[in-house]
Amino acid sequence: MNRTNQNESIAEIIERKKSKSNWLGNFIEKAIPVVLWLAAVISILTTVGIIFTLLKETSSFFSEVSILQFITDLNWYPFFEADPEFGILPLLSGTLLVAVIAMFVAIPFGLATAIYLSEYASESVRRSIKPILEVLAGIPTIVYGYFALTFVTPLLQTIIPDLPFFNALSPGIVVGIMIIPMVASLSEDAMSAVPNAMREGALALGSTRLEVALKVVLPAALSGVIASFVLAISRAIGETMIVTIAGGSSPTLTFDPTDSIQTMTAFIVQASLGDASYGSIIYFSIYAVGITLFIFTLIINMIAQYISKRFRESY
Amino acid sequence: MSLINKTDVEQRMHGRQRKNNVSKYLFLAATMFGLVVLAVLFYRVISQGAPHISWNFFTEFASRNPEDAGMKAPLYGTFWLMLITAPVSVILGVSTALYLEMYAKKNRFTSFIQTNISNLAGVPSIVFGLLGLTIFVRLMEMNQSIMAGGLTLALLILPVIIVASQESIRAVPSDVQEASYGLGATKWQTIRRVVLPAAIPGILTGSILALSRAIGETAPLIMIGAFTFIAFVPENVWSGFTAMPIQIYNWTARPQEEFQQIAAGGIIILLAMLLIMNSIAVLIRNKFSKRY
Amino acid sequence: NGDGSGGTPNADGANTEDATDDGGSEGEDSAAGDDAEGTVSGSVGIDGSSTVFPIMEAVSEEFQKEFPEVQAPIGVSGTGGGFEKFIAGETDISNASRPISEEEVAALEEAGIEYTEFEIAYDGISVVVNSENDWVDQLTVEELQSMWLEEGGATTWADVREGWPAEPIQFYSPGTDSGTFDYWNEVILEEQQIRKDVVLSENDNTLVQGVVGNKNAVSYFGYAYYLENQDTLNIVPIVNEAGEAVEPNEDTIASGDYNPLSRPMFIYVNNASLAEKPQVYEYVMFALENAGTLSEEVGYVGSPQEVYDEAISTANEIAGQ
Amino acid sequence: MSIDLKPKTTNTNTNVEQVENNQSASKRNVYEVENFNLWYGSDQALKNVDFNIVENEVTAIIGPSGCGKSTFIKSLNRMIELIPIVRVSGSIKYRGENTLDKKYEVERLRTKVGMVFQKPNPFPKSIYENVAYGPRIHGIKNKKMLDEIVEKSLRGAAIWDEVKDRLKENAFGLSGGQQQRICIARCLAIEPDVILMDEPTSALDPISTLKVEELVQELKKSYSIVIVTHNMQQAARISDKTAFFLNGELIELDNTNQLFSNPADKRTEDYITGRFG
Amino acid sequence: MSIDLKPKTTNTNTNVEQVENNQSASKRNVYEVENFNLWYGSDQALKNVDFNIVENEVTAIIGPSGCGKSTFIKSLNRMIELIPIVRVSGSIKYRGENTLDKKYEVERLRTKVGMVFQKPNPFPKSIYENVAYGPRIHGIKNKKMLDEIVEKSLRGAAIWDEVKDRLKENAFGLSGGQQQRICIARCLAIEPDVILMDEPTSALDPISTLKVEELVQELKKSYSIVIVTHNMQQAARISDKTAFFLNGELIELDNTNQLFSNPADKRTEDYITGRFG
Ligand SMILES: Nc1ncnc2c1ncn2[C@@H]1O[C@H](COP(=O)(O)OP(=O)(O)OP(=O)(O)O)[C@@H](O)[C@H]1O
Ligand SMILES: Nc1ncnc2c1ncn2[C@@H]1O[C@H](COP(=O)(O)OP(=O)(O)OP(=O)(O)O)[C@@H](O)[C@H]1O
Ligand SMILES: [Mg+2]
Ligand SMILES: [Mg+2]
Ligand SMILES: O=P([O-])([O-])[O-]
Repeated sequence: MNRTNQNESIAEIIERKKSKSNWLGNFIEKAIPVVLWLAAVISILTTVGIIFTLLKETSSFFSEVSILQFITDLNWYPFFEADPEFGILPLLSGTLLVAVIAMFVAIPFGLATAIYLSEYASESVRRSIKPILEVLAGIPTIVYGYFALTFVTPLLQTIIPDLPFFNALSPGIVVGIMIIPMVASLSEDAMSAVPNAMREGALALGSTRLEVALKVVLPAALSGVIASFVLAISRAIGETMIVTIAGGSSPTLTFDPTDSIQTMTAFIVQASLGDASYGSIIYFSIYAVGITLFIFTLIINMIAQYISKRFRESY
Repeated sequence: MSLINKTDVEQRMHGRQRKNNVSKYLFLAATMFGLVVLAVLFYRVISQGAPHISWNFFTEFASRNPEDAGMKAPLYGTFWLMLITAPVSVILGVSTALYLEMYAKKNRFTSFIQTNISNLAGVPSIVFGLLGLTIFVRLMEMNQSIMAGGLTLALLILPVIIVASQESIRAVPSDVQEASYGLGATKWQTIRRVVLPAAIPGILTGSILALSRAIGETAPLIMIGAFTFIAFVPENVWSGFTAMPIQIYNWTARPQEEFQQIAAGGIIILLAMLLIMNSIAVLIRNKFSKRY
Repeated sequence: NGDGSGGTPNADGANTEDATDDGGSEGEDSAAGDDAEGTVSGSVGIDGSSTVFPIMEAVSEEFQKEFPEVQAPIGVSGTGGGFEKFIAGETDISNASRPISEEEVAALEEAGIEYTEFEIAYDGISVVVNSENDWVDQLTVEELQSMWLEEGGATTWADVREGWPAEPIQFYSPGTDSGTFDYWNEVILEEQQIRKDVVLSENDNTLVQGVVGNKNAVSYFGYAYYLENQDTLNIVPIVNEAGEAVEPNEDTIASGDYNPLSRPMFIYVNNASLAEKPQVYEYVMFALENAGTLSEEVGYVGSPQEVYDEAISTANEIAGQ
Repeated sequence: MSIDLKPKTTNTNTNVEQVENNQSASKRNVYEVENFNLWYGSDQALKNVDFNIVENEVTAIIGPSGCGKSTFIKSLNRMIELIPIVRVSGSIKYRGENTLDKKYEVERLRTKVGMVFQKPNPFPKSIYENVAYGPRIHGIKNKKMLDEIVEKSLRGAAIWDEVKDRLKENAFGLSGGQQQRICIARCLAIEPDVILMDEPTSALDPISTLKVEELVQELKKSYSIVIVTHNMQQAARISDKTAFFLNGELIELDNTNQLFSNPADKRTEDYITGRFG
Repeated sequence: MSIDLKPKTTNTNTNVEQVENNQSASKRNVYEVENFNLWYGSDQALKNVDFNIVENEVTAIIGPSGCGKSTFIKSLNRMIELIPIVRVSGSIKYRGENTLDKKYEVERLRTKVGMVFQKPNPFPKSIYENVAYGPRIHGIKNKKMLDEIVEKSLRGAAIWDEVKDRLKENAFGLSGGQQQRICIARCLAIEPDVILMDEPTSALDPISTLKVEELVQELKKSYSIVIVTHNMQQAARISDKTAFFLNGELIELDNTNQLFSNPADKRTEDYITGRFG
């Protein structure tokens, strides 16, 4: 049976087609990487845009408030026209307080979940639990905000009767719950990346599963696990709506979890929804706080990357 | 001479096994904690909001009368936002991932881009809100349009999509790529016909999860000043908009108790959309996970 | 245009249902009048105060029933944020829960934007305590100052007035940048430092819950929030300039008897828009005609009818009608 | 269709020179490798390799793990370029042209020189699409022609009968041995001149191995074949020539019988008698 | 410390029965496998295996890829349980007790029966911690005793001299052959009775292979050893008994010399003469 009318071999057809369509093919081969490169550059432009945005208005802020006051003043009272005070420390302490409380929830529960999923659970259990936990991470934060305010706070008040209605504890716990999946799934990834050969080596020496998990797998995955903690902290610091809704808005320099606090993010929302007139110092302070938040999370992300880079080289 | 006392070892065996069993249940309990919270949260929202969900709730605009208030404008708004956010973020994200995984040489510039992307992934969403406000709303004079909101959200989830796409591109075994090169395929042919088809389930899963996050984002939209009351549906991408989280946030601040319940109704719809998107992602993942 | 259809002054408007009915009929009236002028289309840019928002939402909702071709979305950027956009020329109408500030006036001048201020309603800032609190019968401005100021000295009820229990007071206040706080800051605190142990919240509902949950709590917020929660809160009469203890209600707020805590709310309208854009003109007219009833529907108090009448003629003047 | 394997394969290569060669007694070289060196970064993996590959023969490459077998065979179709740190010197001439030349288009080379890998690596597509892949990327769109090519290639790879009823199924559902033959079919579909095979049977069970070995014997009628193997018996069974590599050097290249029965080099002897490796 | 290898190893097992056995001419069985069957899901991987393993001997297991060697050796310490779909029947008696019994504690079994894997799998810890791991989990905390155990085990694995100056370094920094001996030392540290080795040299270079082979010869004085290997020469060189598996069946188990020189079964002969595999 004849292939085509011409008595041409496939190799010849290919040869013919190649020489014909070459210039277009060559052009595509050359153009594609350039186009893709441009897309990659967008991500850099985004960062440039953020820095530009923040710096532009922040400079106006610091022309009126000294940097020294900004970082040393113990009070944050931007709204008192008579005598405003712009000390970032209370907002920082509020932010850190929430983040620390969140980590006290997220680390134990997240890590235990990771260990359970990677070392004990069967494949099918793991496959069904992970997506459910993902839902937990994907719930809009505004929903969590009201959950904190209308469920967790009253619940806490039955345990701690003196607990004020607005406090750092409740949003801290809820932020913690929100980032459990992040800790769990990143730690689980790091632990699953530990080669099975190591588990087998330990089991063959008569170890129990617990010993394998705690003495072999966890140490081997440690940097990945720690990186997940650090990333989770960064997420907790940047969380906005939960603390805006349930944290109160009193910027106080405190480390008492039952105090009402204000975080950097909550201030930004408050001030931008509020009364500040354009060009006023409060308006500029939004950006000063924004850049502080940005630098803060940037440093933390860098730390996380440094840790997980070291981790990648270890096997 | 034996250095190990065998009877000691035997005796300890039981203690070790017991510890193992107890811990197993502790770990399980910790895992269940997250699920229980999820259940409580759903129960509360549903019991409060379900009675308010009716057909009108989807077809009416917001109103000062709780009985008449509906989600039409925010539903349309969210839909239109995704119309911008999804293609922009996915196209940019996949392109960037392809560049980094398939073309970029291992040099300073590449690792700079990579570091930059990881950092962007950690930037708080509210800072993206400030970016959107300054660049899109003001500088580019897009006002509070769907375009401005959609682009802001697109940049917000871009790093997540890039990372997810990179991972699934990396997961395409290099031996099938080699097979393609071995047949004389060019790089782009290999990418288009072998790498992308194999990576698409992973890319889709990551993108859907990222988009479901974008749907629930409140802070950046508050920052760019999305409308709170709107009684028309958008005509094009330059129209003003409101979105579901904004509407919910607004309702909860009302003095009337009924609005709190309507807000819960809105939350149910938001959660339902989220669950649907997550299930689609899971389905895709499960369907394609056994490929290699 | 439309003058005659203005509702009667709501001196007897304690019943909100009546007000709703009035609003409805008014809407129909004005619709008839407008149809004569032909259809209006386009959009009206409105942004600003969250306090004023509910009134304007109601206005827009009703307005769009009459003018389906006009789009009148409302943004909530806060009074200051709203002015920012107003100054940039992005909006036609700016909602404000306080009078415009000097800086904002200067900026508008610089931008060459002429504007007009219209008062559209009143709010009575209500001071409330827990329903189990049976000792507070009334408070004077001085007593409020002693309670709320950092320098005021009172931390227990006994410090405020002898004979009251020596229990520490729990303070809840709207966020420091809300219009409500701003007003409180002006008339009670007189711009001095508020107590540092107050709990602040952006969301007035959460303040309500705070007071409901604490026997020694005190707070203040918009009248609407009190109205919605009358059953669970005790209102505190405030001694006014004339020396009488007055409770906030529609009458006392509108008549000005409830002072100094009743405050006006405004819309600022771009004159050029008013003159050149028919949809803005119609909107403003509609707002001024209906603000009285609609604001009461959403829990505020309408201004006296003379104020609206005067505003309408001012607007007509600017629009050249 | 009723084409059987034999008449086809003899017709496969219509290149005039090949047909000539098939008939002529003294065969031509397809590859001439001269003084070829290759470095991974600073580690030299191939040293001064001189290697001729003769048309329509099976050339086996043996040697202990890490001696450079894979490196060498991948140099022949420049797949080695995919590793960025690789540097080369010397020349590898294919049909007289130096493939290491900058101007030599690598896609052209690889269209002529097919490759089969150690682990079967079908694309995650249907069997049909796997085989049609090569013709498609080279611009053949005609459905009927593709059908024909697919059938012919699958027959050529001795797997047509096993898969003809399920061409639309995913190739991943096949056994390892079948997958490997699909990979061979995929390679035949663009009618290459040379086929390179890097341990094509090492991941296969004995029966599949046998099938692939038989196939190689069949294919050599129409193609020149280079095959890397760990298994000396296999080399002895199927090849015409055998090359022995050690530490990146080509120690010996000779007729297979000669090399196994009477190795010229002591190290070759040590290796084939199992003294190391 | 100045303990040298010889006097140590002879003393290692103080179990009375073992000492007896070392002296007695007829050695005892450590393992008695009877009628053992194993399925992966519905695929039977081992069929009716009867297999005795004798004390202080090296038993080699050979057979083509996929014949069930790894499956069998992993059944001996129940590592096979880690694969959830596995089902078994029959009995595997270790020192007289049926290890397949529900009540038999798997940790106890594995403490007695050490295992060395195909790919060296040290923990990502220091050399010292690798070896001390086993004693530690079994409750030995005394630093001095641990030091002693580590030294003794490293000496036992013939790697003490190479690593004694860098015990604190990460075991990943060692070469493959050294890593494998670290894994053997790790296994010796809990003083097992039997050592199972699954192709312990297949990932190693020839010189490391030689070292490990020598070590096996040395170890058999104190331990019973079962070793899976692909390499028939290796089986011939180091084992006392050899077993040949094919398709999940134990075809032949005999003295190594006997099996290689005069196999009882035709299939064994075919395999060892390289006719397949
Ligand atoms: N990508 C690489 N980067 C650096 N060195 C490499 C790389 N690939 C191979 N090598 C080194 O080059 C040498 C030759 O490797 P090659 O893979 O060619 O050996 P081989 O003979 O194919 O071995 P095997 O039989 O195990 O496949 C080895 O020493 C190896 O370590
Ligand atoms: N986890 C598993 N699930 C299903 N089947 C398996 C699994 N592991 C092995 N098998 C099957 O069991 C049979 C025996 O495998 P095993 O690994 O024991 O062979 P082997 O003799 O060790 O081979 P090799 O020499 O390649 O290591 C094979 O057919 C294999 O496909
Ligand atoms: Mg190789
Ligand atoms: Mg095996
Ligand atoms: O939104 P405000 O009324 O508080 O400015």
